[in-house]
Amino acid sequence: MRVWLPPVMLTVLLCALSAGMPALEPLFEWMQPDKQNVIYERESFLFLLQNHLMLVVISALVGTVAAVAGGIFATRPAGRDFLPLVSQIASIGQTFPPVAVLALAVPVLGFGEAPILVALILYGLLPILRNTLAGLEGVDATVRQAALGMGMSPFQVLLQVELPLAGRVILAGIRTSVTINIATAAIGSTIGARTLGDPVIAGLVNGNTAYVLQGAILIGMLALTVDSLFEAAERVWDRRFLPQTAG
Amino acid sequence: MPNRVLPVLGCLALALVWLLDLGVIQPNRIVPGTGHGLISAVGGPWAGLVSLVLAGCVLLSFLPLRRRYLPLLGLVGLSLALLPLLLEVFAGRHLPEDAPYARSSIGAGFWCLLFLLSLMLIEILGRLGSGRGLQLMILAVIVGSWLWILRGGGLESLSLVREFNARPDKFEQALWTHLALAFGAVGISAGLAFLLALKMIRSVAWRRPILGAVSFLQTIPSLAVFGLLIAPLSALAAAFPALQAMGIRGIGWAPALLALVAYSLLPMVRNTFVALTEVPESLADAGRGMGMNERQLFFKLKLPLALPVIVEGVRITTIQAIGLTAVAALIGAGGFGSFIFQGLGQAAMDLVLLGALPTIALALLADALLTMLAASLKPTPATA
Amino acid sequence: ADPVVVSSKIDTEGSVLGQMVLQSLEGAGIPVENRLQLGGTSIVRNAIKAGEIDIYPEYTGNAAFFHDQADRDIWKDADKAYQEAARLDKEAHNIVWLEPAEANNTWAMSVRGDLARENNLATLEDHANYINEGGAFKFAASAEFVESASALPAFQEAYGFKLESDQLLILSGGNTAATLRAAALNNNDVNGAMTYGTDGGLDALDLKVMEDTAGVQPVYQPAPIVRGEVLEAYPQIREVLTPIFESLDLETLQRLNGQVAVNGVPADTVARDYLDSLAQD
Amino acid sequence: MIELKNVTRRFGDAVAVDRINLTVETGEVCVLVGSSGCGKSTTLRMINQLLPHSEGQILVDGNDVTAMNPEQLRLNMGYVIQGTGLFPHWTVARNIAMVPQLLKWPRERIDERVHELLTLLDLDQATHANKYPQQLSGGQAQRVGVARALAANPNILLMDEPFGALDAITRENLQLEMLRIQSQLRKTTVFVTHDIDEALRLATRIAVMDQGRIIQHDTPENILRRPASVFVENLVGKQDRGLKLMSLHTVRDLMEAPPQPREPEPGADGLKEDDSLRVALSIMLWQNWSQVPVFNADGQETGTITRDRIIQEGA
Amino acid sequence: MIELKNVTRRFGDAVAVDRINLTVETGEVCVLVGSSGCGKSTTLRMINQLLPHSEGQILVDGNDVTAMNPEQLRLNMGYVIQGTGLFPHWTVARNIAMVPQLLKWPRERIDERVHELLTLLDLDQATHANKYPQQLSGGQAQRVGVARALAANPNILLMDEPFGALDAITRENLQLEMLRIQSQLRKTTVFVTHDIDEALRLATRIAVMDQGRIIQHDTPENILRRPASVFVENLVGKQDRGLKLMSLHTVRDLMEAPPQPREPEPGADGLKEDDSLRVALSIMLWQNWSQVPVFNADGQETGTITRDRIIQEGA
Ligand SMILES: Nc1ncnc2c1ncn2[C@@H]1O[C@H](COP(=O)(O)OP(=O)(O)OP(=O)(O)O)[C@@H](O)[C@H]1O
Ligand SMILES: Nc1ncnc2c1ncn2[C@@H]1O[C@H](COP(=O)(O)OP(=O)(O)OP(=O)(O)O)[C@@H](O)[C@H]1O
Ligand SMILES: [Mg+2]
Ligand SMILES: [Mg+2]
Repeated sequence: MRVWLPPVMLTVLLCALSAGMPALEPLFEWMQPDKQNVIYERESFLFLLQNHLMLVVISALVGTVAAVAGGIFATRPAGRDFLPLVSQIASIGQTFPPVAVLALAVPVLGFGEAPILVALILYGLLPILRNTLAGLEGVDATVRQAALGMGMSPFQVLLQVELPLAGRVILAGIRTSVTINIATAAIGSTIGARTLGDPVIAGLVNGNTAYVLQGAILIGMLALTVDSLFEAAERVWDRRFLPQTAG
Repeated sequence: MPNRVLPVLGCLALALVWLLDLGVIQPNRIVPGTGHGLISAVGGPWAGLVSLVLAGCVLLSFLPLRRRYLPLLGLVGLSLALLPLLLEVFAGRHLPEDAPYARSSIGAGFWCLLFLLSLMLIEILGRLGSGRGLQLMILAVIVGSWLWILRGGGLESLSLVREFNARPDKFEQALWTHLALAFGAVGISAGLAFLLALKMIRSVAWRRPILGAVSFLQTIPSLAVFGLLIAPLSALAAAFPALQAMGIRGIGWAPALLALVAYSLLPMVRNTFVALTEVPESLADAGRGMGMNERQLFFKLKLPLALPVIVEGVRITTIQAIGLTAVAALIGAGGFGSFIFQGLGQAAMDLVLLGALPTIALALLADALLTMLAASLKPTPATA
Repeated sequence: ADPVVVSSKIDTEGSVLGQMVLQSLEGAGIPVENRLQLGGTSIVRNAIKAGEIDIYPEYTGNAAFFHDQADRDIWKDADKAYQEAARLDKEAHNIVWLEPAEANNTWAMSVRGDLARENNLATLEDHANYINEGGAFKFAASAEFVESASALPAFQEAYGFKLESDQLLILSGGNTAATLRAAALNNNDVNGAMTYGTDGGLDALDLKVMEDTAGVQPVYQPAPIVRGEVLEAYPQIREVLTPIFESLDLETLQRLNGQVAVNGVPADTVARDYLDSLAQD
Repeated sequence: MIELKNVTRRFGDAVAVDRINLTVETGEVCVLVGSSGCGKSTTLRMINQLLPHSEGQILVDGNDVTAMNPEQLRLNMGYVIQGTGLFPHWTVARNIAMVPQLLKWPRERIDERVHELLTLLDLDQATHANKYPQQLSGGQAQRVGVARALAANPNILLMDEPFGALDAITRENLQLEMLRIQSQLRKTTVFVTHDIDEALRLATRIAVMDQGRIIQHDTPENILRRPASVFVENLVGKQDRGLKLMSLHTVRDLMEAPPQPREPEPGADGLKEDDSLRVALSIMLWQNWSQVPVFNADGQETGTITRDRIIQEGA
Repeated sequence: MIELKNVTRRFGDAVAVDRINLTVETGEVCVLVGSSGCGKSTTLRMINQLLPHSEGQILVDGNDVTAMNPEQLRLNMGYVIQGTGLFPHWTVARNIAMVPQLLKWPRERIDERVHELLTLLDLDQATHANKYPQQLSGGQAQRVGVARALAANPNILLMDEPFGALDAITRENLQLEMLRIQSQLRKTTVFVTHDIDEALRLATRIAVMDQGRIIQHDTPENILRRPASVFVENLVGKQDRGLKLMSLHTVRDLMEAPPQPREPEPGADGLKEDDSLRVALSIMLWQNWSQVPVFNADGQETGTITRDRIIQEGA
């Protein structure tokens, strides 16, 4: 499977870098000769990476389930009334800056991992919701009518026709959401979550550029890895469901 | 057909406003305060009025009346406009006279009320099919009324107002810094993106590299970009004192601006490129066939048709830049983000709000204005 | 002549002391430029070395790190520390240390009042025992405190305890107001907080400072430091600031800081009121 | 048999279908024609209850449709939707197999049936079965749509402008195919079109609709000869009626047949029994023939036809 | 006059137009027909140099087009592009005024001209001038496209399937309009279509193309009567040729006229002089008339026509 090659290679690189960062000590010492500590040691990078990733994955999972459920509800006859409002919320909500959302979570939820998780879920839900609506609304009405007309039950239509056809758009929404959340989670270390943002913030506070670099490089790598993963997933999806564009 | 959304929202608001604390009285800035529910906060008559208004909304929207949305608009709009009065009443009733540092702050109940009323307003405006003009007008009325109530001084004790009053000049400075950074970045990247898009249109070979590069930039989280820029920029400033004299160094506005520009490129380039290339070739052919030269074709046909999509790119970029500028405070660039991070550092939540709320307001305003601009630039009226 | 660029660190005390410097110089007819609350220690330090700012309040104990001499015991004696700091900076960067205040704003570890009373905690030794016996403890601190060799690591070494990473709530960039509050509110089960000696919120929030019986901490006396050239250009700076810093003792600083951090009075008001009260005496 | 009794359908205040009565006998092809927006699709969609009707009664084989489980009802009716409505994420074979799969036919039976249908509709199994709808030409997609509707052998077919978007030649081929299939299988069919020639060609009876009502329901010949109103007259094309009538009949109807078919002289020109009278006339005018031999499908001469007879009796 | 001499156009290795020779006389309507992709549009677009030709020579009124400034060349040629190509961000009036504006006509003259064209093409100034293209029906948009091409009074018109996407009725109306305009203005016209009936109706001469070559270039009658190859024969519709030929001539051509027109009896049925023979035959078949009076546009009876004569001599 050639499509999976880049994400696998990036993942290996990312893990190697997180585990082997201390080996690069001479490099950072050369950069930053006046500091005693040039390798961030409060937490292992692997732990930070794992924690960061966990925040993003959990928020993406919960967000996806909630957003897709909400999108499905708003496009069923029973929820139609809510459709304009839901789609308005989805688009207005996205104009809220992520930092502001994070900051607003603190007064309500306090410091640490729990509030950031809630903020990430709520904020990450919006792009998925928006794309779910767009995807489901975008399913050709004649196709839906045809499915009903052939004798499919509404549930079968949803499962076998609408979701597969909207899936590509929903996937793109999840990708956007995860990209935003990786960035937001990094900022989350200012409110007490332990993420790859920690070395960056610590470095900024202490004027230690080496820390900043270590954090920044790993965050960047993580983002690229996850993005390439989605890239591959989208390719596979295309090949599965949209053969004419792939070929 | 009765509307089902408004009753749901109304009932929810009614329940939450009774269940949650409307306001909190704090003895000082950082000690947690005591919360007050609706009745305790504003007293029986006001509590009754609030409940009555909400119940009225529910009832009105339940009725299968034809023209129910206009009165509903009035009711909800007015409630929103006068909402701060509740806080004023609350502060008047509960603020101890002898404690000069005691302050009132906004409780979850009030936020919920504000949020749900706004949702109701959005729903009503949607059902009315109102234009952007009316929406902006209503927004202006509501905000105007809030400012007017704030001016009155009854809300002096509100924690948010206290924080503002402690640093009005800083606030103004943060506003200008924020605007300068965000709009500076948008301006620069707009110019740059236009050139890149033209390059992509001229030469097919450049398309993939340029698009690849700008989407790569967009993928890297902001904090990482800010961090990664510190080292090279410091080195640059150290090597060239002239740059340092201009204020360019590892932290401050220079890396912030650079990162913001890098981030803004993707939406700008993509939209400009797509807009200019999606002008149908048949139209260009028609123009050519009538005797237009390439210059006329670009300025009379392609640009006008592409403009709304380009402005849409500017809108996305602006909103994004406003948000990222807040992050840039971490590397000392200033702006509203500095209040957010100071507030987080000092555990002064209302200072956080003082940074977060204007950032949101700026983003919403930019969104509204640019959406309107894009709509007004639409070369043709919405199909009748 | 060029105005004197007055700066300070970003924290609460920085804002108060900085405002005092600014306002008193202004009152003495010296042209000033306001660059207060520029950033953390490293930022203001680099700025004054680069000549971007001219004067700001610094702590004597920090000189140990500026000159990479943290291992010496000299920093634990107030007078010697001040002399040594002044000498080193004068030689290395032509930066002059003016008269320090009689207050030690050293890093300290505090615990919730109820915890201290229940377990009879008064000193860091008691505290270390409590932790080593497996007592429930979670400590809120800034990244700088956890990171800096002279802070938490020094305490841990001297008193023989170790805080695991899940016993720490690290508020990157947070200052003591945040840690105090976290402990006071028992947020995330936090019951201990990094504090400063001069913190204003200790009383209001019922927190108890654990006494540093082993004298682990260097002395941190705040003093305005100023670039030599600027002091030559405006020699009156020394006369203006000396009486003010001499008048500041621990209680006064705690009170003033408390005004800002706890009561939310703007720092410039606090500084002005204090300067006015000095003038009346 | 499908019966609509006093059926009305409203959208809000607008009446899309207005108290119509329509009976489609078993095995009959009923074609609905009328100007755009007159309620043809609405009528069709009420029969399989994709739209519930507001008033009246709809009976399918004597049973009220509202009393039936809608999925069951629809599984027994083939439905060809306007613009094909194939599922873009399924192959041709899977699209055709859809209803049998819903009915849980065994795997082999489905495969067999798909193969059968592909052959019937002249789509090559090897080349087309695993294609996706976007990879088909318009005419192929239409045929797959028809195949899908036929798959589970429903007794009733509902076809909504099934050949609407096609060019004239493909359209004609599909019409011929449809006539052929109908002559073999005799499904009860309701067929919507806006093309009068198509209606004339395929219908057992035509129902002309206008503004939600049925203006006339009669055989093609009667619709042409005795239009119930000026509207019907204009709809079927007043000026061209003469030639249109001619296309309803074939040469076979007017030729004079000898008792015995005989072998033709080699190389002799002539007409086919199945040619419409219109084609016959055109060719005879062109060649300036006044009388020609007629051949059957096997190439035997089965009679002769004269121009005069066509002109006298054709229309 | 337009002359193409041995003109070839290649796209990469593919030859789209292959050494064609074509002369379009001044005032003549030359219709290009042929199957899709045979090079019709390419030929048209080489004449106004939207595509440069690879070989050969193209002369317009005796001048080689490659020697002319392409903008100047195009300003003197009206061009109706396939699918109208109206500028969506300009009003109807501004679209029509486009070429005059490029030519820097004075304001009033442009306004006057737009008004004139709107009237000519039967578009109401008040209701349509300030609409945007999306607010027009297909037929109206097509007419605006034609108006735009006519605006600066070019001597030459290039029309690429100008009525391509229209329904039969609108199409017929536009064809009639085009014939009317042509009879007044006599532009040298090159017209592309894939509709043979349209070609037969409008052309002075038809050029039949296949695979980049011109197979036959002749009058409609000759194309029908003496097709140069089997391809042409099939293209024009072999079976229906008889009736098609009839539509080339009018009743006027075959009627027997008395020396003097006379007032008809009140309420008498009959045909019009301008009716095509095909329509005449259809009506006579329908009514079973063998002879009818013929009226002119003023309603006077100008002659009679017999069915036999149509049948004998019509095709
Ligand atoms: N879902 C709907 N909501 C409101 N009005 C509708 C709806 N569906 C159809 N109509 C209206 O009902 C009328 C009949 O529509 P219908 O689709 O049956 O027309 P039709 O005869 O099939 O036309 P066409 O030939 O254009 O397909 C039209 O006026 C149409 O606007
Ligand atoms: N820009 C181009 N690049 C490559 N090949 C082209 C190009 N334009 C046209 N062709 C090819 O040239 C041939 C003639 O095209 P042209 O557009 O002239 O056909 P046409 O006769 O107008 O067909 P239609 O009736 O479908 O419009 C076709 O095979 C087409 O694929
Ligand atoms: Mg229809
Ligand atoms: Mg063409």
